[in-house]
Amino acid sequence: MENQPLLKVNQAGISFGGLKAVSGFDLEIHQGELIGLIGPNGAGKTTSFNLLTGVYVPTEGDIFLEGVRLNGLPPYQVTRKGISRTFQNIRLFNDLSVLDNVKVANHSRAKHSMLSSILRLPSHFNGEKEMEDKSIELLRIFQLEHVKDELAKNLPYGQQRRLEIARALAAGPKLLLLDEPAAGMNPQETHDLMELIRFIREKFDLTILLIEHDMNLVMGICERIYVLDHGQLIAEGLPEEIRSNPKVIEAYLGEEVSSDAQG
Amino acid sequence: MDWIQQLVNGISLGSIYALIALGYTMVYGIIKLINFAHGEVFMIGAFVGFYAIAGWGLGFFPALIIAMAVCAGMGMLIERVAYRRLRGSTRIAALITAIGISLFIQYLFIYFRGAQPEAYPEVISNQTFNILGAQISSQSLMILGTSIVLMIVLQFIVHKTKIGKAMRAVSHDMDAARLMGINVNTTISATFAIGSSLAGAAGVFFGVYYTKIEPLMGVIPGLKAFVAAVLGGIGIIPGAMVGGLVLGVVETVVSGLGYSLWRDAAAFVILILILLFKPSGIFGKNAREKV
Amino acid sequence: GCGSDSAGGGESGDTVKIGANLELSGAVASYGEGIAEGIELAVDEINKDGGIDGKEIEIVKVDNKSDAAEATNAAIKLTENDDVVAIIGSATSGNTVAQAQVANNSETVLLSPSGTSPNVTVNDDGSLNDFVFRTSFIDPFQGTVAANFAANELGVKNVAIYADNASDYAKGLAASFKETFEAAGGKIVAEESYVAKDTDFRSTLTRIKSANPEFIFIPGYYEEVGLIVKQGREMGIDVPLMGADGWDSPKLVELAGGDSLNNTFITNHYSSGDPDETIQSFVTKFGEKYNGSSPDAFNALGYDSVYMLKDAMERAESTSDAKKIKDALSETKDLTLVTGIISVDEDHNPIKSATVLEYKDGEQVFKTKVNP
Amino acid sequence: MNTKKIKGFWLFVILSIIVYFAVQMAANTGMINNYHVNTLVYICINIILAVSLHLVIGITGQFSIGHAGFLAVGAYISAIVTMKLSLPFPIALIIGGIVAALTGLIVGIPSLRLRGDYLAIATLGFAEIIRIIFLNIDAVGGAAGMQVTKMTTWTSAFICLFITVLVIVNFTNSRHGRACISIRENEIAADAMGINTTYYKVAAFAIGSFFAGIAGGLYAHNFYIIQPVQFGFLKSFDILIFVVLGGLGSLSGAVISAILLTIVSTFLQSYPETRMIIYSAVLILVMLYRPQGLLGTKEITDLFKRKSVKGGS
Amino acid sequence: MLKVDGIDVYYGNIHALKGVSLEVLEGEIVTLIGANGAGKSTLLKTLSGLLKPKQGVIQYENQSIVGKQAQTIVKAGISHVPEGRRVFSNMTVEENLELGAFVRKDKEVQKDIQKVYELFPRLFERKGQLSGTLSGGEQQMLAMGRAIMARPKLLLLDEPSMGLAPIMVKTIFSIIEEINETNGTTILLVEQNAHMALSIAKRGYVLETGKVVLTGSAKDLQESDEIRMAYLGG
Ligand SMILES: Nc1ncnc2c1ncn2[C@@H]1O[C@H](COP(=O)(O)OP(=O)(O)OP(=O)(O)O)[C@@H](O)[C@H]1O
Ligand SMILES: Nc1ncnc2c1ncn2[C@@H]1O[C@H](COP(=O)(O)OP(=O)(O)OP(=O)(O)O)[C@@H](O)[C@H]1O
Ligand SMILES: [Mg+2]
Ligand SMILES: [Mg+2]
Repeated sequence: MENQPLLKVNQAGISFGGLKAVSGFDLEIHQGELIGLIGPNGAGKTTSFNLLTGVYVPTEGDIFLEGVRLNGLPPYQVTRKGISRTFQNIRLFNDLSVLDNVKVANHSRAKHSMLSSILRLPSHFNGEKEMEDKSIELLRIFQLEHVKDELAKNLPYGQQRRLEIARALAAGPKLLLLDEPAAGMNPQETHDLMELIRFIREKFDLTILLIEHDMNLVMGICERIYVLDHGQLIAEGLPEEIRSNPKVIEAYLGEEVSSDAQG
Repeated sequence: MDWIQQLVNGISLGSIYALIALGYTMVYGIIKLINFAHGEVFMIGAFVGFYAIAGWGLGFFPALIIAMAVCAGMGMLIERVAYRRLRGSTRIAALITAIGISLFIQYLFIYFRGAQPEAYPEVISNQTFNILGAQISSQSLMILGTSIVLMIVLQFIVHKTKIGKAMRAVSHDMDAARLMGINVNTTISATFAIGSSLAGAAGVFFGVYYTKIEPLMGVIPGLKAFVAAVLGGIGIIPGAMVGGLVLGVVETVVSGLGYSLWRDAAAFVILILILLFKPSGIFGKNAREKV
Repeated sequence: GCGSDSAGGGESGDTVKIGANLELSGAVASYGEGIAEGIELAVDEINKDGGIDGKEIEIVKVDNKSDAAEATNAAIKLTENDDVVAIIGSATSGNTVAQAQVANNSETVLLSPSGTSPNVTVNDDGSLNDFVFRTSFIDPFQGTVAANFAANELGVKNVAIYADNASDYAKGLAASFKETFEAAGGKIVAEESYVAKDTDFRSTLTRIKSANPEFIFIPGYYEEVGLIVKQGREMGIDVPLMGADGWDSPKLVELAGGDSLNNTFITNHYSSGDPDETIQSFVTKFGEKYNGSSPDAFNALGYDSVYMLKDAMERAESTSDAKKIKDALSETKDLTLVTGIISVDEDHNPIKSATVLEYKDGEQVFKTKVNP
Repeated sequence: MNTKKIKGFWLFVILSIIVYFAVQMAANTGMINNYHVNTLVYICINIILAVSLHLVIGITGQFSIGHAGFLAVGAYISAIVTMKLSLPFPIALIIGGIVAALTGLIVGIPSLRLRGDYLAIATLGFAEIIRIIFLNIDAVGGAAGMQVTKMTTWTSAFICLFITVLVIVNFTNSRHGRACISIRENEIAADAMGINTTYYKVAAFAIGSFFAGIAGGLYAHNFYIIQPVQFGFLKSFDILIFVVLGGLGSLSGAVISAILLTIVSTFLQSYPETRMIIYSAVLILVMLYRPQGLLGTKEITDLFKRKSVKGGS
Repeated sequence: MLKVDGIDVYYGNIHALKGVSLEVLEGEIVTLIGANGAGKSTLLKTLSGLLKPKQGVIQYENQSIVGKQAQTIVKAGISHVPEGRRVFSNMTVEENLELGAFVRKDKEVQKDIQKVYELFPRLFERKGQLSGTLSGGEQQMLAMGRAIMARPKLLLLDEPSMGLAPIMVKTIFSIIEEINETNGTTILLVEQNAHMALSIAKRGYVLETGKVVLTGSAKDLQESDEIRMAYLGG
């Protein structure tokens, strides 16, 4: 049992109209790993996240989480099974407070019923209190407690990105998917983000799969890297292997990048 | 039941819906506003045509041109006064304003001339042909012909001319359109002018074909035209045409089968069924939000 | 706890306050407006002549948006806030029914100019609404007259009925027509409906045509009937058509066209071509006040409602005691109005004779008179 | 945090009791007449309608413009229960509400898959279908309508209003309400956070329909007659206007605008010629100069909060 | 060529630019760097007329362009490639390029389209494709090509490398240099990727919370310790 991968993707694919956005996608992630997914623009990275989270139903292949087949489950059930994500273009609940954003993600772990809330039974108060405590604790970890009553849309960009990760964690995932978490951040901010990702992995005993174009980040923290191009895997391996893989250099990195990234 | 006759009836009715829906869908396509006042512009067109014919003794075509011109002006005025300020606001705010404008025009009109109906004079003689046992009136042929021609013209304007390209650019992204040097206000005004002049034309045709016009005449056809536009895929010009015809034929067939009281219900049932199976209308692309 | 004090209402200074609860906006605004025009003409005349008992009439006009809830509200406002002694309204039976209980409870006279449904004055449970009256026929009467005319005068056997289903008036007429006509041995070969505000009737007409009726009864209002007649004739339906007072409007002729209207008949309260003095002076005065237009049935009924109240007040010798006025109203006898010589029966309905008219090249021509 | 909310709750209860008795006293002593009481009842009905639609549009973000359909169901069903089955009025109200909620489910389950304008037109269509069904049932009078005895009183209207507001406020301020709001804010993200969006959309729709049905029962038993024409799309627009004018997402906004507009509309009855012109002009001007609605997304209590903070410091 | 003096820009109550001044000379590449929310995009939007400054002067070729409509500014020769590309997604690549030349009345539009295709051969391959279906890098090329179609004298580029694959970033930057060299187009470049930006620019400005905090030649900035720490990742 120990050897069963947390996530196993078997020849998954999807087409839009005639376009095969992803095909023959294989992926195996074990408990506790931190994996990178890279590839040129339009390679199908975000689409593969959408497959994993039930936003799109794969037209071929299978997806298993801890041996349970996920194909065809709607996103909210996939989340309850243990995969949660952030979005390439931030999707916060803009007009909700920071705290409520996190509470929403706590939703499916709370038990109190609609009736108990409408009648304001004790179970409602207990349930809400518990949600609130848990959420505040998360915000504290992400250094967002001081802005908990702000509306999400009023946060600066960097805090919005962090809030999105906090929110995803509140859903209690085993596997966390991050789609370009460092997009639009400068090197310093990116550096802080790397620390944060490492930290939450330890703290929450998480498995993480992330998409990123910033090679400093990817090469810096990922243990293994998958490379997609035109919807297909072209390489898989350790950061050093990927960095020197000619196919990857041709399709994605460009010739001199190895020297640049060190700079 | 006389199938051919009913089909003819349905297409005549449907082409009126189509004519109104064309303008509707055009405006919607560009600024995504359900312009409830469209029905009232249609009403104004009918009355302007009426006054031109009955009051000033003009012929059909001059009356049609005047009505279209006045309605174009009305459309631009409505946009300028009521919608432009709301461009940055929620769409629902614009929708409520549109409902407000629609009521305002109706009752301003009633205030000045009363609610009683008016009868259109017969300006073009109406002949009836007998084809395959069905009676076809020359007027309904004319209306169908006009809608088809206008549809083609509109399609041409939107897809082939410079102003059409500007319209499409504005509809996708107003700020980016500005950066191309497109004058967004002018473009939207032009859209309203074209859409409203179509409504005006529809008003005159309606008056000639159905004779009766009254200040609240825009309400139901306005709603039906909206339904037709949604049915065809909102914002899509040929969709409005087809949606209008489908609606007309469905209504006629249901009445023809003796369920005239269920006619509107049937139209809505068809609409809902189409939306459920093809949520963006007959011609709409099922564009899912890209995640 | 109402009624006790409002019986003395209506007398503020030396005017007679009468409410008008009408459809001035919404779907049937044109009916309400027609009644209002008639009322205003009558009030002008009466006030110029020195009013009732020396008191001027003051009309408090309220709009009920063609909506029953608003009509109730408006009636409560008229009785409670404006203290009117009587209300004229509304154009449709439903909106009148909506105020009937308010009138009873607050002891205010309610006179409906054109609410023709029997349940305006007599409730569904058979009880009489003490304070509620009307100026118009009730539906069954006109339907009966039309059926007898078709069966006896025109001698037709197979007929179709094409009724406005959104109007209780038209439905009432259709029902009584059917009953009487079938009792007389006739056959209804097609029964179809339309809904007010429709403009395209061709599909149903096609259906009626294929049933081959010898005569079509079309109860409804002129706005739609005009189009039905026009479209029917265009489709080659040339059998006689018949309707009722709802057809009576000069607009009908404009909408349908004089030609199409040939070989059509209506039952009506009166004929505007009738040389009768009351009628002619009404038509003239109406034209003078409303720049040349000629009155329709709503105008005439609104006008008559005011005179019916005036007559009752004079006989009751009170312009303020609603109880006395309603007693006087229920004793109305042989009162000459534009829409006929009326007496009120025990169900508070006016008994008046109906006239059958035929359209000839756009003119109404007197055909027969039928007494109830 | 929680104690504050509890305080607010008791404040609401006490305030309601005061309002209720104040009106009751005024009516008993003749300070206000029947007309005023009737207007207040009408206001209660309109607030219930506004608040119930607020749950669907303002909270859950589902653009439904066919609310009059559920009003009609509640009105007719409750009228049948009292007039034909001779059951007591409170039972009629509840049955009316339940049938309206079931109708809400039937309408909501298929149509809530649609978005934006397509949802709007579908709900409008359903409402018209409901209306046409009543128009064609002769047992309820068809077009002529159905006579209904007046049973709605200030007390019954106020109790219904109180319960409606309480339930909707309690629902909104719970994890369930937050789930609905998250759907309004970003449906895709809500889904990704484990919210069963279909369930909550339909639930909000059904609850909204339930209270619209209750309002329908009060409505039917207040105006002596119900007719299908009363429940056309213009009625739906009236309710929609309450919600948008008050500020989408603001319950107190919906309440305030329902009160204001009912008063404005009633007041304008006496100016029949210009009534609708003024009404529509008010509507246009408010939207042009306050497109976010009277209160925006704020609640009236937020305004007090800010003031008291300022005053306190 | 462009001279900005003490402009203040607000979004409602938010004071986004506080007395910003800067200068761009003819033929230069000038870069503007700064953290998220510093106001870089706001500045570009103000220059191209999408936003109106509350105060301050903007001189373009010795004429004030404050308060001018965006379309007038485009005609005067300033093209803006907005953040996030903003291509007209339901229109084809070629239609997008044609729109870029919207303000032009001359007959050489077709010729210029060919020139853009030479610059971006990838766009030529996809000229009939709806631009919404292009990949991010392709869309960025399209956005730049579209801006060039207006024959601008001054090109404003807002984070052209955002979200692009490393190989695309390189391509885009070399194209920027090419545009500058072959057409002589002056370029004001906003970038997060300070390293790359400074490597092609002549001069740079650093913006922080709505204020210019540092300015100098690209070389100086690259060597400044503060910059290295904050924007070049040590
Ligand atoms: N809903 C959709 N409909 C049609 N095509 C789609 C859809 N979603 C994605 N695609 C297409 O699938 C391909 C892969 O897109 P995807 O967003 O997964 O790329 P990506 O690898 O995430 O790129 P980037 O790094 O630019 O984000 C693209 O060509 C895209 O246009
Ligand atoms: N439409 C808007 N409404 C309100 N505030 C805005 C708006 N756009 C930007 N802002 C605010 O103005 C400030 C400057 O934003 P701007 O987009 O110019 O930053 P930037 O430097 O371009 O950042 P980035 O690197 O994220 O693109 C930020 O605080 C931002 O929150
Ligand atoms: Mg992506
Ligand atoms: Mg920016």
